[in-house]
Amino acid sequence: MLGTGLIKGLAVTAKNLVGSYHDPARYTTVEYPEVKPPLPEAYRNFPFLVSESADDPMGTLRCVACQICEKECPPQCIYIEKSKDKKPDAAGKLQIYPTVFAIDTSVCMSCQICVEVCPFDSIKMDQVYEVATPGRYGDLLLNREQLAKSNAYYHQIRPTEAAEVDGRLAAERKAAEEKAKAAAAAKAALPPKPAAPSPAAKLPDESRRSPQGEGGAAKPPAEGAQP
Amino acid sequence: METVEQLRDRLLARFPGASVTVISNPSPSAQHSLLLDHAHAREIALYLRDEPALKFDQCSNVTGIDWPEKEITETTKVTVPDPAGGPPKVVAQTTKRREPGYLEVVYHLYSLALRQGPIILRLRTGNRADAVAVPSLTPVWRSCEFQEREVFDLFGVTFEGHPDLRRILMWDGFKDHPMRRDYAEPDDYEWEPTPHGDVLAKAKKHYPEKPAAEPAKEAKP
Amino acid sequence: MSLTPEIGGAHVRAVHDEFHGDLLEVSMGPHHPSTHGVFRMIVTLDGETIVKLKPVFGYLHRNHEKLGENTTYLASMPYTDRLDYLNSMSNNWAYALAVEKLAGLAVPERAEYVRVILAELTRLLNHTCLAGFLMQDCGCSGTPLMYAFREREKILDLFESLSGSRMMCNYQRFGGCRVDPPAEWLAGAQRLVDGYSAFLDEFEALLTGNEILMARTQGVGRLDPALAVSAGVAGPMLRATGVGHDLRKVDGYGVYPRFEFRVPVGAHGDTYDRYMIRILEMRESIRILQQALAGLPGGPVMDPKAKLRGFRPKAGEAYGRIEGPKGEIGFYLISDGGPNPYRYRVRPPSFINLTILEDMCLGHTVADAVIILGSVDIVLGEVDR
Amino acid sequence: MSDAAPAISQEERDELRRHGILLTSLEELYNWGRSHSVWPLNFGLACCAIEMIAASMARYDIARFGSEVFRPSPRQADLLIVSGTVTKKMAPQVVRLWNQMPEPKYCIAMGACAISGGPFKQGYNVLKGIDRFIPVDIYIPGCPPRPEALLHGLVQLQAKISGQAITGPDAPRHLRSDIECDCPVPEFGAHDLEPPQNPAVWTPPPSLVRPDKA
Repeated sequence: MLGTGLIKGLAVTAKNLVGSYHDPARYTTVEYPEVKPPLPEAYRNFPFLVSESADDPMGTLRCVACQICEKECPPQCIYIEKSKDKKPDAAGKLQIYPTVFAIDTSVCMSCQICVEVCPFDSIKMDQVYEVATPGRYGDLLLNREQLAKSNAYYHQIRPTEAAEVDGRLAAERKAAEEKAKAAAAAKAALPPKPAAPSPAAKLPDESRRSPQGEGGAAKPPAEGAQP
Repeated sequence: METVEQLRDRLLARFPGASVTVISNPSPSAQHSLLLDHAHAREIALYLRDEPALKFDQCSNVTGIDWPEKEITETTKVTVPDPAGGPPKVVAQTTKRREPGYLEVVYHLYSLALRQGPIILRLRTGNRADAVAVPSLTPVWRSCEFQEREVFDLFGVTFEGHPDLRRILMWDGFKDHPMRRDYAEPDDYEWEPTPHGDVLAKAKKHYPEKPAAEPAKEAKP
Repeated sequence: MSLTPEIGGAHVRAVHDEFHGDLLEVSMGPHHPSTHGVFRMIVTLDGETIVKLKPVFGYLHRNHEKLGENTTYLASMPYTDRLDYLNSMSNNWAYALAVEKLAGLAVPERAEYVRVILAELTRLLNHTCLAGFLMQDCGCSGTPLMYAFREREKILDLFESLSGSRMMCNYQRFGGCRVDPPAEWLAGAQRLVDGYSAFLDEFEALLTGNEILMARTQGVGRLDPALAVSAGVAGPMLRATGVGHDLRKVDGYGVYPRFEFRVPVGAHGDTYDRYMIRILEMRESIRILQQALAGLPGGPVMDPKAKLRGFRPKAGEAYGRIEGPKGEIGFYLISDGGPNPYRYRVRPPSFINLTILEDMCLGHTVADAVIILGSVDIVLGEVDR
Repeated sequence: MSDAAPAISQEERDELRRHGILLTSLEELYNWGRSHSVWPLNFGLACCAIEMIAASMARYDIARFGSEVFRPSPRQADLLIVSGTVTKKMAPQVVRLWNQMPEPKYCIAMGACAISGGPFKQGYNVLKGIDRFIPVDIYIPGCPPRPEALLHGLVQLQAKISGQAITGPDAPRHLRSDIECDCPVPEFGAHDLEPPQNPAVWTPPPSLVRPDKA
């Protein structure tokens, strides 16, 4: 019968209208400025720099200004300048740090590639989105101070991922410490027979396969060869 | 499906006097292509479309490629006999030759009827300046219509026999062919707080003088 | 006579023709509520009947291919999200597939399943939104689009919790996927898939049998199958003409051959068929999703040999294509051994599907042209790139 | 009116409101009316337009801010949301739409592309920010901004409108005769738009060169 389809359709709209008063599946409005919807942990919008402590964010940046993210950033919106001197990082090792680290958020497309390529877990994606501003040039370029956020903040927005990163960093640090200890022990063991470096002294270093380890393995023979 | 070599032999047998060359593709995809000459391109295309054993009824993708003039330096080892009568010497000779540039149009053909493909056809222009015409395949496959216009717009290849060859993406008064490798963009410099590479070179051009006082925001770090 | 007047915007002028009396040339777009973005048509009218229609492109030509040639392979991945911005997951897959062909990378089985799940969710998303927009074009202001966007938000929530972004997922990588979907996510996807049939039933009750919709769309914009094939038309538009061509069956890429599904084909090739094909495809997508979610194997989602940085495939070329929600989306890449592709070409389905827009619109009225354009399902980011 | 000290303080006014007496000034009433009925133009450019549509749908419901009336005609619209990449081919049309909108009118640049060209800014056909040709009131960065971010930008715009004095040197454009409201429409040139920017609107960026890179 002509009109059946129309009536069926109107029944659907009526069901939705009535349903919107009692069925949460049919009333989906989020009262945004008052109620902020919970963001999923994976949500990403603009990068930030992780610093170990909130008290001294500039001194404890994880970033070592390797400039990998600057090179890989698809729209080229990161700008880094390396320091000339070195500062100790959280683990006490001397590292270069960025004197300028700027991200132009008017260009950034939050693609997360900087985070993926960072070998030091020092740049992560933020979750702020209330960033509308009337200023064009000043407000949208974020500098080092504005980008630095503490690890505690990182734990707050992404608990699972941050815990994983912390675990990994701790393991790396521990390995580095052990290696340093082993290297020191190897050095201490070296002097008795300087002419012929023993294979036993080289082995632990080679098995670790890190750049520092290889360097450490290369040194003793050179020193031993000189006298 | 026939291999590209078989197809080439079939085409050469069917069209004596045509030039059909296999361009091999070393990548793991192994999608080799056939380079056609201009004189027989449309006949061959029609044959590919209508021959019952081939039936390439859809031209899926048409695109242009710019190959600018290249200078190739080759080093060859030549054995030179020693005039003094000693053992012949091996001398490295460096030759430089210029490989002329050309524009290339690539067609990807599929057969919906026989579910086979792709066959890749290539057409090359004589050079990049004045001999930039290739025969249009729009009369054979309708899908080439807009795509050939795009190639004309962005690469500057003219298609002979195209029913409506106009610019498609850029405006009509536009003079350049922006997808060519040597295209120089207009200088519409915009504030570049994060300059790198080419952008940095451009930024330098726009701020030739020693910078004035740094903005407060940047002076901080 | 140049068909593109120098100035844009609303533009009307009379063209005298001795056979038809006064023909009227109307410029629709680039700002027009029905053109799905910044598309423009120059329509020549005899009375209210279309006698000529020339599409004008390029208002969203943002140089995707040029940018792709100036950046690394990886850096193009987030740009593919912005091609067809409703279907970023499918675009990612097509691009990843082309690069994998070029470099000869293998993809772990789990990643293939995850890709299928995401591509089919994208298809649901696209077709639902398309149906909403098509009804908007028919003059059904708001309601179907509201319902479509309600469901879209559910799918976007899934995408967001997996990839971190609602629309621009940037999720696929060469040799796998970026994140392994956790069990909760899969449970959420299962809930959505289980509930989607009910939504489709309701949506169809609202629309499919509606007499006004049938009167507006049946017999409008007929497309001949032979012309469709010759014009490179692909996807639901081609299948609506009765040609059963689906790359998921023909190419059998990914793990699609393992799933049981049918390819719906139309009989008339008109606008109503194009709408119905999409509804039927969604039902098939739900079947595929059920099978893929049930059969999802364990294991890694990323090929351990794949490198993120310093990716330089050997010289050569490859054309990879998948069945996107709008048709065959393909990427043609030429490598010269460097870190950037030498040539980076996108085969945009909605651009090529527009080739026969004029043929479909001739003889119809302007109001029909709006619906026909709506049923082609274009996204300007992909048309103009 | 605007620079004179108010005759009645905010606390007193709140106290009166609690007793059911609503005191207001003409300026407040005028701005309240303007800021809560900002009708946007139904104008989408690219990806951000989809998020703009999403903001007008049930979940985000832009109607709660009085802006649900998306007008297809610029003659009826107050707000131009530039939602997406403005290409050089499109820029004259956007400027023309802006000129066709009656005052008072506002412009939101939504998303990275509209602000600066965004990820596509190195493209030959991409305009590096719509503020080269028309004045922009609010910038919303993001690619694309979430619908909530658009709503946040709209709230910012409402705050901006509410804060405007209707007389004096800070009066909005439509109440003054000394500011030209129309922007010249650029022409298509042989290589670029002519002119490439509107000097009356475009504020030149701060001179910025890194000392060691210049």
